[in-house]
Amino acid sequence: MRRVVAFTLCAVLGTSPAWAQADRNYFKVGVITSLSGDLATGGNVTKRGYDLWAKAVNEAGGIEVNGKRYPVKLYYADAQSEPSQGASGAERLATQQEVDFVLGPYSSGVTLAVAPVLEKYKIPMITGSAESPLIWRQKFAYTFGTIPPVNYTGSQPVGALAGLAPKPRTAIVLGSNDAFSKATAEAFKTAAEAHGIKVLKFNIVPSGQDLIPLLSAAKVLRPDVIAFGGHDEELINLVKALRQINYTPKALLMHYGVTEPAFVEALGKDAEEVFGASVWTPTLPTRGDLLWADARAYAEAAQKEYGVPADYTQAGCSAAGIAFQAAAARAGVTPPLDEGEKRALRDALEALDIETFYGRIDFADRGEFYHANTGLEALTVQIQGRRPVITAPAEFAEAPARYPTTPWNDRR
Amino acid sequence: MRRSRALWAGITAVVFAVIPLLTRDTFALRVVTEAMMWIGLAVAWDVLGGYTGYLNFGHGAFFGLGAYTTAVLMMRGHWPFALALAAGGVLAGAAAVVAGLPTLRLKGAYFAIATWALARAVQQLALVLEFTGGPDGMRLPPFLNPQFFYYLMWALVSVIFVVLWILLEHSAFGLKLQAIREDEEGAMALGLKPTTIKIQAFVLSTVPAGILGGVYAYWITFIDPASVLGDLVTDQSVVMAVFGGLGTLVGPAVGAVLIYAFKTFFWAYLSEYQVLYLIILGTVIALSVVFLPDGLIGLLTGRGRAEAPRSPEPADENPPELREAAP
Amino acid sequence: MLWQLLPQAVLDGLLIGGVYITVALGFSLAFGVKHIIDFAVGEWIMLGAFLGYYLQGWTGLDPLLLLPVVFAVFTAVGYAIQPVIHRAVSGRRGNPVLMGLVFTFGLMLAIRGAGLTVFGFFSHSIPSVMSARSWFLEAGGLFVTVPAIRLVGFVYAIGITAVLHWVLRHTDFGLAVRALAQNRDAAGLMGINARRISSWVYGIHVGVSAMTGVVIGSIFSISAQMGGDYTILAFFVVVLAGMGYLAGVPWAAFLLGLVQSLFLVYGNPSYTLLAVFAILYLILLVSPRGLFAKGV
Amino acid sequence: MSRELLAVDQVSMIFGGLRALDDVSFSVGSGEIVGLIGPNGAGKTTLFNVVSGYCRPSRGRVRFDGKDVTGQRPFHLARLGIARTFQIVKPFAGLTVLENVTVACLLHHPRRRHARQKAWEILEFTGLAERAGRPASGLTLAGRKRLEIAKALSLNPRLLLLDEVVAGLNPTEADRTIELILNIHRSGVSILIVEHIMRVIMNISDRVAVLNYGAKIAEGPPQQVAQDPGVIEAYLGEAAA
Repeated sequence: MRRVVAFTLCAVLGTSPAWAQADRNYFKVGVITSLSGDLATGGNVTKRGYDLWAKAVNEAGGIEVNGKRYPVKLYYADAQSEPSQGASGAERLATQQEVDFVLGPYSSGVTLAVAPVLEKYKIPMITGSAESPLIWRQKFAYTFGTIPPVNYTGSQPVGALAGLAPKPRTAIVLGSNDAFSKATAEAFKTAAEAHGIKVLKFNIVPSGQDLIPLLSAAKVLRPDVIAFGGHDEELINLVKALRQINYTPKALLMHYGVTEPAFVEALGKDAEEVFGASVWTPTLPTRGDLLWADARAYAEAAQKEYGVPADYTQAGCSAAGIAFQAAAARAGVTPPLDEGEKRALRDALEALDIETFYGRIDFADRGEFYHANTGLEALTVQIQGRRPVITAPAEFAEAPARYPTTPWNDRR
Repeated sequence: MRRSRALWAGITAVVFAVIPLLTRDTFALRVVTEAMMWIGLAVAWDVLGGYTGYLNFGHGAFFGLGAYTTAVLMMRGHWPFALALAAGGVLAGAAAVVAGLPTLRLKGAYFAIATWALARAVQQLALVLEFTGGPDGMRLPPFLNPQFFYYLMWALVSVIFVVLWILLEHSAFGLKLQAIREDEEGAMALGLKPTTIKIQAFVLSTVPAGILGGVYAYWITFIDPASVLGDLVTDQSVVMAVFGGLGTLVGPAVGAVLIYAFKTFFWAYLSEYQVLYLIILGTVIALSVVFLPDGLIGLLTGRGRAEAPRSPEPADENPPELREAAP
Repeated sequence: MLWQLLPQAVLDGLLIGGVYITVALGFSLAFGVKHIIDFAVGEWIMLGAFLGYYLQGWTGLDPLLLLPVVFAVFTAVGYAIQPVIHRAVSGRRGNPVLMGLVFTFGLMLAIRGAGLTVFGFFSHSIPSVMSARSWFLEAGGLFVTVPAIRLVGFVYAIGITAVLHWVLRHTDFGLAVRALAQNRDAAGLMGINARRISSWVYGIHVGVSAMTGVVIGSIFSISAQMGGDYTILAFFVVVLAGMGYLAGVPWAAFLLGLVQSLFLVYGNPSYTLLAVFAILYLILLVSPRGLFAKGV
Repeated sequence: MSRELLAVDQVSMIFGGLRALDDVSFSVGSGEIVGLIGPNGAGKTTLFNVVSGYCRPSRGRVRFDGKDVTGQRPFHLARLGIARTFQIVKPFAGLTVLENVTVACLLHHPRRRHARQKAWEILEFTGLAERAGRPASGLTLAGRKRLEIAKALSLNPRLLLLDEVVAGLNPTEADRTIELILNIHRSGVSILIVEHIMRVIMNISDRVAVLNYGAKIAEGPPQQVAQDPGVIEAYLGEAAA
C-alpha cells in the first residue's frame, strides 16, 4: 500500500514537464469538452466542430497573423460532464500545456466551473455550445460564446407563429426541469405573452416524467400551441404522448432538439411539421471570409469528414475557432502569447464583428448577453420532408410554414 | 504491526503536507486534493457499509447536502465559509437521523433501496426549490487558491481518518458495529441497541461526506443538482470501498487512490474509449465481489487466507435474512 | 371543469401503473426467491428494448409480436448469469444480500457502459401500429381518451401477472419456487434442485423485464441511459408492495401511477416526484414492510 | 425455595392461529438451577424468547427480581441481568474469539481496553483462552457453544438462560460443559436450562418444569417429574410418532 501511494505520488508529480516555450511557432489551443458522462453526445459534437476547424486551418497553413502563418495544435481535456473535472482540465491546460486560448465546454454547468479558472490565468475562452443565459449574467471577462442564449433564440419562433394565420390565441408551455429546458420554456412563455398569445398553462415538470395525464388535461383546454422545452428523449416522448391521446395542436413548438437527426429517425411522419428553433442550418444563406465560403460549403466539408450532417452546435464550435482566428489576426498576436497578448486577444474578441459561414459573429460587450454572440438572427425551423427547413424570418425562409399542423391521423 | 502502521500513516501525512512546497504545479495539487477528497468519502462510506454492513446507496445525497448548505449559507446568508462548512456537516448528520429512523430498523435490503431513493429525493428537492437555484445551480465566490484547498482537504481528511481510526479500531464503538453487522439478534442479547448504534454509525458516516461536499462547493465554485447530487459520488465511493476492502479503513483509502488514479489516467490518455470506463468500473466491482470478497487489502495483508472457512455447513443456501424472517 | 378531468386522470394513472407492474414483477419474484436486489433491472429493460428495436427494424414486424422472442433470449441470459450471482452471494463474506447488491450494482454499471458503447447516446422509438390508435369515450358529460398502446401495455401487464400467478399456484415448478422461497433447507430435503429453480427464477425475471422494455419502447422512447429511471420505479413499487410480496405489486404500482397522475393534474407538476418520495417515506415510517405489511 | 428471581405468570404466546405457549406459569428462585424440558415444538425456545425479550407475550406477565419486565427489549433485560445463549449458535463470525467476548464485556466495561482485560478472564474461566486470537468462524461446534456461554457470562448475569448448550457434543465435551455450568452456578448465578439430554437435566437441576404443546404439564424435583405419568406419556408419544 505504501508503495502504491509512493508510486501514485511520483506519477502525479512527474507529469509536470517543463515545456520549451521560447520560440514556438504554432498556437496551443485548449479544448475542454465532455467526451464522456451524461453529456457525451453533445460533447462529442462540439469536439467534431473544433477538430474540423483545426484541420481546415492547418490545411490552409495556419492562422495568418501579420502575413505569417501559424498552425494550431489542439490539447484536449475531458470534462466528463462534471464541473469539477472541467475545472481540473482547465487548470492543466493553463499550467502544464500553457495554452494560448481555449475552446470551451459543452454544458453551462461545466462552463461556469471552468470560467473562473481561466479568468485567473487570463486565458480567453469561446464556448461553441453552452447556451444558458446564466453564463452571461456572470460577466466573465475572458469567456465568450458563439451560440446565443436560449432566451435570445427561443422568442423568435414564438413571434413567427404569432404572425401566422389564423393567429394562435392560446398556448400551453411545458418544460423539463433542467437548466436548458427550463430557460427555454420560460423564453417561450415570455415571448408568447409579449405576442398576445394567452398562456393557459405553464408547468415545469421533473425530467423524464410521463406527461400523458398533464397532456390529457391540457387537451380539454384546446390550446392552439403546445410549446415544450426539453431534450431529445423528452421531445420524442411528448410527440408520442400527443399522438396517443390524438391531439394535434395548430402548432407544436420545441427548441433545437427537432433539428437532431434522432428526432426524425425516431418519429418518422409524426415528426413532420413540428416547429423548432435554431441559429444555423446547412441551407442558411451566409457568406464567410475565413475557411468556408458559406453554410453549404461547411456542411459538405463536415459531411465528408464525419459522414453525418452538421448541426448548429457543431457549426457554432467551428465558428468559435474562426472567431479566435480573426481576433488573433486583428490583435496581431503571435505564439506563444504572453499575458499582454492574451489581453489584446480578448479585447479583439470583444471588438470583433465578422461574417462567417455560420453567420455574423458579434459578441455583446454589455447587458444581459455580455460576451454572447448577438450577431446572429434566430431562426424558426419546421420539419418538412424529414428535414428541418427554415420558415422564418422571411429573408432566410426556404419554405412557408405549414400551418395549422396536419392532424396526426391525416398523415400518410 | 500496529506501531509500524501508525508510523507509515504518519510518514504519509508528512509527505502530503510537504507536497505543495515541492511543486508549483497547480494541476498536480488539484489532482491530489481531489484524490484526498475521495479517500475521505470512501472511508466515511465504509463506516456504515463495511463496519456495520448497511450499504448506503445515497452517499452522494449527503455530500450534496453539505455542498448546498455551504453554498446557500455563504451566498444567501453571508455566513463565513468555516461556519457554513460546519453547518453542512451538521445538516448531513441530521438528515442521516431522519432517513435512518424508518429504514435502519429494517434489514439492509430496505436500507439500500431507501437510501438510493433518498438520493433522488434530495436531488428533486434541489431542482424545485428557489433558494438552491433549481436546475441552474449556484455559483460561489471564486477563491482560487490551490494551496488553501489542498491543505484544507489534507487537514480534514486526516482528521476524518484519525477520528474514524480511533472510534472504529481502538474504541468500543467499532466492535459494537461489527457485532451488529455479524448478528444483530445476538448483539441485542449482549445489551447492544442496534437501531441506536446504527444511526450513530450513519451519522458518523455522513457528517464527513457533508463537510467534504462543502469544501467541494467552495473549491469548484459551481454546484448544480446534476454534479453534486448525481450518482457519481455514491457510485465511486461504493466501488472504491468494495474494491479496496470492506470493513477496514486502509482498504477504502487504497481503493480510492487506485481508482481515482486509474480514472485520471484513463481520461487523460484514453478518452477515445470513453464509455469503456463504465464497463471497466462495473466489471471490477462485480468481479471483486466474486474473487476478492475482502478487497485488495485482503489480498495484500493475507487476511483472506488466514480466515478459516466460514462454517462447517455448505456456505451455500439460506441467507440469514430468510432464517430470521421466521418468527 | 376540474371534476370532469377526474375520470381521465384516474384512467391515466391506472394505465401508467400497469406499466410499472411489469417493471417490478420480475424484480419482486427474484427478491422473494433468491433475496437478490437486482440493481440491473433497469438495464435488462434497456437491453430488451434495444433487442426489440433492432428486431423490429430487421423483420418489420410489430414489436408486440416480438415479445416472445425477446422473452426467450433474455430468459436464457438470466438463466446463464444466475450461477455467477450465486457464486457472488455465497462467498466467504457473510451477508449474501449485500454482496448480491454490490454485484448487481457492478453489473448495472457494466451493462450501461456496454449499452452506451454499442447503441450510442441517441434516443429511439419502437413503432407499433397500436401507438397510432386511441378511443374517445363519452357518457353523461364525462369523457376519456384511451390510448391503444397504453391499453395494450396494461393488458400485457395484467396478463403477465396472471400467468405468473397461475404458474406459481398451479404447477409443480411453481410449488418448487414457493417451497424455495419459504425455506431453502426444506426445499432441498424435498428433492428440489435449488440451483436449477433459482436459475429459472432469475431467468424469468430477466425475461419479463426485457419484454417490458419492448412495451416501454413502444409507449415512450428508448436510450442506453434509460435504465436508471426504471430501476428506481421497480424499487418504489417493490418497497411499497412489501419486498418479495408478489401479490402486492399490482396495487403498489397502481397507487404509484395514480399518485403521479392526480398530482400532475391537480397538484403542482414540479413536485410530482417529490410527492411520490414523500409518500414512500411516510409509508416506510408507518408500515416498514410495505402497504400490506407482508414484506420479507 | 429461596427468594424468587424470575417469575413467569400465566404467559400465552399465539402465532397466527398457533398457540405456542398456553398459560404457562413457573419461577426460578435465586441460586436455583431449573431445567426446562419437553418434546420438540413444546414451546421451550419460545418461552426463552419471551423471557429474554425477543418476543412479547400475547398474554401474561414476566417479572424479574420483583419488577415487571414484560415486553422489555433484549438489551434492557441484558442490563438488568438476564443473559441467554442461542440454540442455533451464531458467533460474530468475522470477529476473533477474544473480540466476540469483548463485545459482551462492553456492557459493564464501556472502555474497549478494560473490556478486553475482562474478556481474557472470561476466556480463562471458560477454557477458550488458547483460541482467543482465532476467528470465531473457525471454532468447532463445542467451541462455539462454549463461546456462547462465555459471551452470556460476560454480562455478569444474575439469571442465565442456556438453550441446548450440551446437545450435539461428544461425552467428554459434554462433561466439560456441565462442569462449566456448575462452576457458573457456584459463583452465584441462577440458571434456567433447556436441554434435550435427560441425563444432564436430571443431574444438575434443582427443579424441572415440563412443557408439552405449549402448556406446562408438570413441575417438581427431577426424580418426581421423571415418574409423572403425563410426562412419560408425552415423551413416549413422541417416541411412538
